[in-house]
Amino acid sequence: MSMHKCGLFYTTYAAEDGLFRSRFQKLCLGLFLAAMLALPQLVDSYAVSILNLILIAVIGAVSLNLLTGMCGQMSLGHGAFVGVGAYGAAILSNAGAPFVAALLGGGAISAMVGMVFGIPSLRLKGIYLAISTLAAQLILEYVFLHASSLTGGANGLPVDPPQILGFAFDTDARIFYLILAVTALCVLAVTNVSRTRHGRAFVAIRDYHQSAENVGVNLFAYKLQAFGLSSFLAGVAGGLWSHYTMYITPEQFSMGLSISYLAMIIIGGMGSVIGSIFGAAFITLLPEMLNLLISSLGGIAPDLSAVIVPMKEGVFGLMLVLFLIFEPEGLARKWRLTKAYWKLYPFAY
Amino acid sequence: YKVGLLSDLTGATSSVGTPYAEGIKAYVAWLNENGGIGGEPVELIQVDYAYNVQQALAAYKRFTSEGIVAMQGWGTGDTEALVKFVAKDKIPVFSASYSAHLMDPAKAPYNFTAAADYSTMGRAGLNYLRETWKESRAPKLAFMFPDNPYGTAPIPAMEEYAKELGFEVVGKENVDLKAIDATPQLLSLKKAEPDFVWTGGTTPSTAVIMKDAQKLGMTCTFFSNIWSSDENIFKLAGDAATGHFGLQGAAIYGQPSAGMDLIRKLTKDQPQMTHYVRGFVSAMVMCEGMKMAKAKGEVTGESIKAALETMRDFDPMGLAPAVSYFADDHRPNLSVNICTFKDGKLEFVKTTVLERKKEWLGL
Amino acid sequence: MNGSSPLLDVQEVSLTFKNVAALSRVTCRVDKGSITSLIGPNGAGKTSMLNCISGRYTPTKGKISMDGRELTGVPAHKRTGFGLARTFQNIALFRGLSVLDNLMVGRHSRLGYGLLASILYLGKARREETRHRRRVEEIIDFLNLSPYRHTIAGHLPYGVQKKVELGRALAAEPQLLLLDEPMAGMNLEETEDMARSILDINEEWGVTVFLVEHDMGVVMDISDHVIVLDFGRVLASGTPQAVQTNPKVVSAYLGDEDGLYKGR
Amino acid sequence: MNILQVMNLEVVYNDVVLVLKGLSLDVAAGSITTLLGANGAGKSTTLKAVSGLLAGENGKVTSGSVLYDGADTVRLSPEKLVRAGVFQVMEGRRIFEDLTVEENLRCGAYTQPARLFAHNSEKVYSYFPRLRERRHQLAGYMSGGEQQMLAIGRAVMACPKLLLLDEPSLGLAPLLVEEIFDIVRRINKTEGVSVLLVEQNARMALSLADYGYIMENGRIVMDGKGEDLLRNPDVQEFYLGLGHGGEKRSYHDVKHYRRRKRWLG
Amino acid sequence: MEYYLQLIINGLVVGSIYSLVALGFVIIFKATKVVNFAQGELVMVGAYVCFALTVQFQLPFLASFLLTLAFSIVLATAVERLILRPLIGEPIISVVMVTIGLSSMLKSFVQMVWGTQIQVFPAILPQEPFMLLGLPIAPVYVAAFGLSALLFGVFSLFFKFSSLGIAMRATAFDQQAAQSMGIGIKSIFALSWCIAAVVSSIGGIILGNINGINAQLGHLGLKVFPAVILGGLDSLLGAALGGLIIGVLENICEGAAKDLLGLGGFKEVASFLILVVILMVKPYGLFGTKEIERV
Ligand SMILES: Nc1ncnc2c1ncn2[C@@H]1O[C@H](COP(=O)(O)OP(=O)(O)OP(=O)(O)O)[C@@H](O)[C@H]1O
Ligand SMILES: Nc1ncnc2c1ncn2[C@@H]1O[C@H](COP(=O)(O)OP(=O)(O)OP(=O)(O)O)[C@@H](O)[C@H]1O
Ligand SMILES: [Mg+2]
Ligand SMILES: [Mg+2]
Repeated sequence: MSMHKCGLFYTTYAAEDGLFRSRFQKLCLGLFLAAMLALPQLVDSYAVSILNLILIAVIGAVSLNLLTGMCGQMSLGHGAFVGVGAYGAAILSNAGAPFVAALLGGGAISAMVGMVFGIPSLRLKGIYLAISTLAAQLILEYVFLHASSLTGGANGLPVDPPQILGFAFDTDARIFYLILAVTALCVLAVTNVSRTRHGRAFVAIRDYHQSAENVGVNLFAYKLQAFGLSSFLAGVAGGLWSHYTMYITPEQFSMGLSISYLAMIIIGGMGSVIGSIFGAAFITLLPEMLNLLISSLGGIAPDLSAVIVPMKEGVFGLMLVLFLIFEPEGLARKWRLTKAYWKLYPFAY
Repeated sequence: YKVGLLSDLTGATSSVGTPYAEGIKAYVAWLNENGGIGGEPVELIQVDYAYNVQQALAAYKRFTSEGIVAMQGWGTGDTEALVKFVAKDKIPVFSASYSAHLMDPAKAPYNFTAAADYSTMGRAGLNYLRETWKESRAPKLAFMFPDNPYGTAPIPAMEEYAKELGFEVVGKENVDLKAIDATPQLLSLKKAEPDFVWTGGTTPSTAVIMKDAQKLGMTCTFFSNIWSSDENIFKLAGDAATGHFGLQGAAIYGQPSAGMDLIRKLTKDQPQMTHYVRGFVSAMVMCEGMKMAKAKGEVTGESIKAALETMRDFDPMGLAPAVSYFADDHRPNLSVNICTFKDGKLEFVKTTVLERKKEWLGL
Repeated sequence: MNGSSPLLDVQEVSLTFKNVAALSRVTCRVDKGSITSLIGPNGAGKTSMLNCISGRYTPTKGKISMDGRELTGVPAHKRTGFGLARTFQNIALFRGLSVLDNLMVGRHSRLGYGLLASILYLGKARREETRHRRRVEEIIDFLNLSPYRHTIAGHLPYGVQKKVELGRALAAEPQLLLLDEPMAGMNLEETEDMARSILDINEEWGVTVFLVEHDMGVVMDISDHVIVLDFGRVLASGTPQAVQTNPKVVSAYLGDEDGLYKGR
Repeated sequence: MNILQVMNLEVVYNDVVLVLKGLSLDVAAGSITTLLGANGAGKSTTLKAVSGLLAGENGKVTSGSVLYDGADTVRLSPEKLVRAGVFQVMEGRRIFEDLTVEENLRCGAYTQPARLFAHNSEKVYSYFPRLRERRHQLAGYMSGGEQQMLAIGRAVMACPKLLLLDEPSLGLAPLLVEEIFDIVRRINKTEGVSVLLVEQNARMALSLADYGYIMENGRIVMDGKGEDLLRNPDVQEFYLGLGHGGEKRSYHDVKHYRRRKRWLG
Repeated sequence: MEYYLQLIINGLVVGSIYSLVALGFVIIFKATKVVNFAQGELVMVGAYVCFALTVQFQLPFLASFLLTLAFSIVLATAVERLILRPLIGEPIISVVMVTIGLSSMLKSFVQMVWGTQIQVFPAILPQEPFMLLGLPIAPVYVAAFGLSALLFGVFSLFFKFSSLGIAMRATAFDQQAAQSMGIGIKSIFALSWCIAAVVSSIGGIILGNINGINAQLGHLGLKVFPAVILGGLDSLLGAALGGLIIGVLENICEGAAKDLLGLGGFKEVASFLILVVILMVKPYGLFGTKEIERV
C-alpha cells in the first residue's frame, strides 16, 4: 500500500510562492491554454469576437483592480485612461509605428496621463478622490473631442488592423491569438506585482496608510506607481481595442465604460486577479445573454420582449446589487470554495 | 434574407431610437406580407445595444455569424465604429447617422443613408433662409449645437456655405444635450443680435433654447436639424417654438402621399413621429436595393451594394425625396424638407433641392 | 544604565495644534541599548511625541536627531532607513494581508528592487524575496507566530494582533523601537509575554526601546530610564525608583503610592 | 434580588464560532459585579448578549436565557433594552468623534425626556468637571481619559438601572483609573445603579466589586466575593501576578516557557 | 459688465436646482455615510410619479403632490431595507457601486412603466418670467431657490439642535455605538432615506416643470457631485452654497472661456476642473468635516 500525501508541503519558500503549486494545477493550466488556442477553430466568429471583447475587458478590469482593489484608490475614470491608450496607440500606429511599439507607446502615454490625474491622491481620500477621477474622465473626454488634429475629434480616428512582421491580424480568429497573448502577459504582470514588494505596499496603503508610511512606504510615490501601472495596462487594453475595432470615437470611452469596469471588479471580487477575469467575462456576457434571450423570446412572444428590453439595464443593476449583498467578495470567493472542494476531493468533508 | 437591426431602445437616444426602429419593422413586416424580396421574406434580427459601442460591436458580430446580407444601423458612435468592419465583410449598412463623411464611398464604401447628410441639411436650410431674406443687409447667423460628434459635424460646412451665400456668422455656442438652461449662451449671442440661429441638438435641448430665447426677448429665427425638431417640440417649448423652422429628411405624419396612406393603414391612424417615417423609408430603400440585386442574381452584401449604386431617382412612395446612389457618391439626394412650427404642429413648407456638387461630398 | 551615548536626542521640541499645545519645549534623550519609558497622564502628549519622532507630525519647533543625524524634515517613510520602527496605540495592522505579508511589508525598505523587477519577478526580485522571507520567518518563530503565518491579520485575536504589530516593527530590524502602549487591553499572562518579548528584543537583539505605557508594574520593572510628561512638558526624568517617588509625578500621574500597582 | 440572571448562555458568531458555552452569572440589584478573564474568553460577548448588541456583529444567542428584572430579554432590540434601563459602555470608548462633548451627551440621553437633560448633564459635569470645560469641543480631539469619562458620562445621561462597563480602564493613566473607578463606585452608591464590570485590571476590579466571576473559554470557572477572590492563590498567581509568597514578581524572572495553565471547566 | 452680472445671476438661479438635489444627497450622507449615486434617479422617479398622477390619472395637483411624497417614502423605505441595509459596514466602494446598481434599476423601472418618450409636465407654476437686473427669470427657478433656502435652514437646525438630528449624525459615525445609546438605527436609516427621497421628488417636480421629463433626467445627479464635494460631503451649507457656486462657475466659465480662450463647450468640464483645483487646496471641500485621523 502506498501513501499519498494529504495536503501540500513545500520544501522551499520559492516553491510555496509559486503561482501554480501542484502538478495538477499546472496540468489544468496547460489544458486551459490548449483549449483557448484551439477555440477559434471550433466556434463561430461571433463567439470569437465575444472572447476578444472579454479578453480586452480582462486587461481593463485587472488593471483597475490593481488600483482600486489592491491599492484602494477608487477610480471613476478608468474608461478614459483606456481611451488615452486607444488614441495614443492609434495615433502612433497611423504615424507608422510598428504595432508593438504603438501598443507600448499608447500604454506609456496613458501611464503618464494616469499619473498626472493621480496627483490629487496625494491629498484626497475615498470618495473625494473618486470624484476627482470622475473629473479626469470628463476632462479627458473633452480632450478626445477637441484635440481634433490628433484624435480626429468628432469624426473619430480610423486605425488599421495590427501587423507584426508582415502578418496581418485582420480576422477575429487571428487577432484573438494576439489579444490572448497580450492579455496573458498583462495578467501575469499584475499577478507578479501582487506577490512582491510593490503589491504588498499597495495593499498596505489600502489597509492602513498611516502605518504603511511608518514602515517605509512612500505613499505618494506608490500611489503614483499604482496609478501609472494601472493606466499603463489600461492603455494597452485601449491599444488593443482601437486596433481591433479599427475605428475609435470619443463616445467609446465614456463614463459608462468606467462604471462597467468597476462592476467587473466588484462582481469578480475586489483585489483578486482571477476575480477580475471572471468579472470581465460576466459583465461582457451579460448583455449578450440578455439579447439572445430577448431575441429568442421575440420569436415566441413579441409583446413580452418589448417589455423585457428596458429591463436589461435593470438586470445589470440588479446583478450588481445582488452580488454586493450576497457575495460581497465576488466570484473569486466562489472560485476559491470550488477549488478547495476539489483539492480535497474525494476526501471532502 | 437576414438583415440586422441595431437599435437603441434603452440608451441615451432611446426616445427617438424606438420610433425609428418601429418604422423599420413596420415596413419589413408589410413587405413580407406582400411578397418579400422576390418571394423570399426579409428576416430582421433586432438587437438593442443601449447606445453602447462595445455592445454594438458584439451585436454586429452576431449578425455576421448569422449571415446577414445588410444591416440597419443607428447612431454616430456605432456606425463609425463599424465602418471598417462592414467594408471588410461587405455588408451594406443603412444608418441614421447622417455624417457627411459616411457619404463618401472612398472612406465608407458600404455605408448608406436614406436621408441627406447633416451638412447638406444645414446648407439647404441656409439656402432657404437666404431665399426668403428680404432685407438688404447681410443676414446674421449663429450656431448652437452640442459639443459632441453629432453636433459639431455640419458646422464647418455650414460656415463655409453661409459665407458663400453672404451670411455674416456672428457666434457659435455649445448647448449640452441634457442642458436645462441655455441662458448664458443666449446672453452671449444676444449681444451679436443674430437673425438666424442654427440649433443642432435634440428636441429637449432645442426646446430649452427656444424657451430661454423667448424669455430673453430674442427675436431671431431658429432653424434646427433633423434630430432637434420633432413632434415633441411643442410639448416642451409650447408656443416658444412657433415660427421657427426644422429640417426633415422625410415626410411629416399626415403629409399626403401614397406611402402615408400605407403608414396610416399600418398604424391604424395612430400618429407617428417623423422618426418612424424615416425608419420606414430607410427600410424601403434598402429593400429596394435587395430587390434590384435579386433581379440581377444572387442577393449578397456585395450585390446589394452594387445594385444600390445603380439606383436612380427611386421614389419612396412619396415619403421622402427621391433617392439615387452612385458608385463614387452615396448621398441619397440633396433634397431637404423644410417645415415650420405652427399651431402646435409641424407644417411642411417646401423641399429645397441643392445641386449635387462633387466638392461637397464627404464634407 | 548601559552605555550613555544618546541614540535619540530630542531638543526643545514643541508641537501645537490649532490652539492646543501638545508638546512644549520637550528635551529628552534615549540612550543606546536602553529601555526608556515615557509615561504621563492621558493627553500629556506621549503619542504626539512618538508621532514627532516617527515623522507623523512635524514639530512646530525644535530638533530631533538620531545617532547624530538630524531627523527633522526627513519624511516619515525615509525614517525606517535611520533604523526607526514603531507600533501604534490602536492596532494599525494591514488587515487584508496575511501575518507573513504584514511582516514582509515591515521589511519594505530593506528590499531594493523596482517596479519593473516586480512585474517580471525574475532573478533578482525572486532571490531577494527568498532571502528576506528567511529573515521574516525567524521573527515569526521568535514571537511564536508560526501557527498564524498565513492567517489574514484582521481575523486574529486582539493579543495576537498586538504581537504581529510588534513583529512588523521588528522586521525592519530597527535600532530604535517605539512602542505605544503595547500592553493596553492585555491580561496578565499576555502582558508578561509581551514584557518578556520586549526584554528579549532589547537584550538579545540589542534594540533600543522607547516605550509608552500606562502599566506601571511593567514600566517600573523593565525600564532603565523613565521620562514623565505632563501637559506637554517634561515633569521628571530619571531612574524608575527616582521617578516613582517624585512627589510631582505622584500627584500628577500615579495618585497615591499604590497607584504604582494600579496598573495591575 | 438579582437584577440580572444569565443562565446557560450560548452565543455563536457567524453561525460557526461558538464563543459562550453555557455561561451563567447573576448580578444582585444594587451591587457591583465583576467579570474577569483572559483575552478572547468572551467577556465582551457576554455583555453584548445582555445588551442586545450582538446582532450588529453577526452574533446569535443559540440557547440559554438572560433575565433582566425577571423578564427574558434575549429577543429584545438594544433600543428597547436601553429604555428598560440596561446600558452598555462599550469597549474602546466608541465616542462620536465628530460630535461635540455636549452632543455626545445628548446621544446618551436619547431615550430620556428632553426636560431631564439639563439636570442630568449637570450631574455628569459634577462627576467630571473636565467635561464641562470641554463641552463645546469636538470629542475626537480629546485625550483617551477624557473620552472614557465622556463614555461613562453618556451612560449616566441614560439613567440606567443596570450599567455594563467593558474595560473602562483601558489605556488610562493610573490616576485616572482610580478616578474612573471612584466614580463608578459613586454612581453605584448614590444612584443605586447595579454594575456589571468587565476588566483586565483584576486588582482594581476585585477590590471594587462585591462579587466576582472568572471566565475561561466561554464558561465561568470560578466565582466568589471580591475579597475572597483577591486572596485566592490561583487568582493571585494568574490574575494579580504575585508569587507564592504574595510578593510582586519581576518581569525579568518570567522565563521563556509559556505558562498556559487553565482551570478545568 | 452687465453681461457678466447677468451670467452670475443666471448661475445662481440654475445653481439653486443643483443645491436642491445636493441637499437630498447630503442628508443621506450625513445620516448614513452612503454616497448616493442614484440621487438623480430618485429625482427622476419623483418627477415621473407626479407626472403619472397628474396627467395620466388626472388628479388635482395637490393630491398628486402629496401622493408623490407618499410614494417616495415607500420607495425610500424599500430601497433602504432591501438594498442598503445589508451593506452596512461594507467599504465605501461597495456602497457606491450598490447605488450605481440602484440607479440602473430605477432607470430601467421608469423605462418599463413610462417608456422612453419625452413626457411633459402640466404647468403648475406661472410661466411668466420676471425681471431681475435686466435678466428675465422663470418662476420655476424662484421656487427652487426658495425651496433650497428653506430646506437648508430647516435641516441645518434639525441636525444641529434636535435630538433626532444629532442621533442621525451619531449613527453615521458609529452605528453600533449609536445602537448602544438606544438609538434605533434602522428607523434612523429609513428616516434619512425618506427625507432625502421626499426632497428629491420635490426637486423632480420642479425640474419637470423646466423641460419635461425623460429617462435621461437622472443625469442631473452627476451635476450634483461637483456641488457636494466642493461644499464638503457632510455639510448642508456646503451643498446649498456648492450648488450655487457650481451654477455660477459654469456660467462664468462658459462666458470667460469663450471670451478669453475661444473654447466652446467648456461649461460641463469647467466645474470639475475647478473642483479638482479646490480639492487640492481643501481636501474636504469648503465646509466638510475633516476626518479626525489619530494614531
Ligand atoms: N491630530 C491632532 N489634532 C489636534 N489635536 C491633537 C491631535 N493629536 C493630538 N492632539 C492633542 O494633543 C494632546 C496630546 O495627545 P496625545 O495623543 O499625544 O496624548 P497621549 O499622551 O498619547 O495620551 P493617551 O495616554 O491618552 O494616549 C491632546 O490634548 C490631544 O487632544
Ligand atoms: N464579531 C465577531 N465575529 C466572529 N468572532 C468574534 C466576533 N467578536 C468576537 N469574536 C470572537 O469571540 C471570542 C470572544 O470575544 P470577546 O470580544 O467576547 O472576548 P473578550 O473576553 O471580551 O476579550 P478581550 O479581553 O480581548 O476584550 C474571541 O475569540 C473573538 O475572536
Ligand atoms: Mg497615546
Ligand atoms: Mg472584550
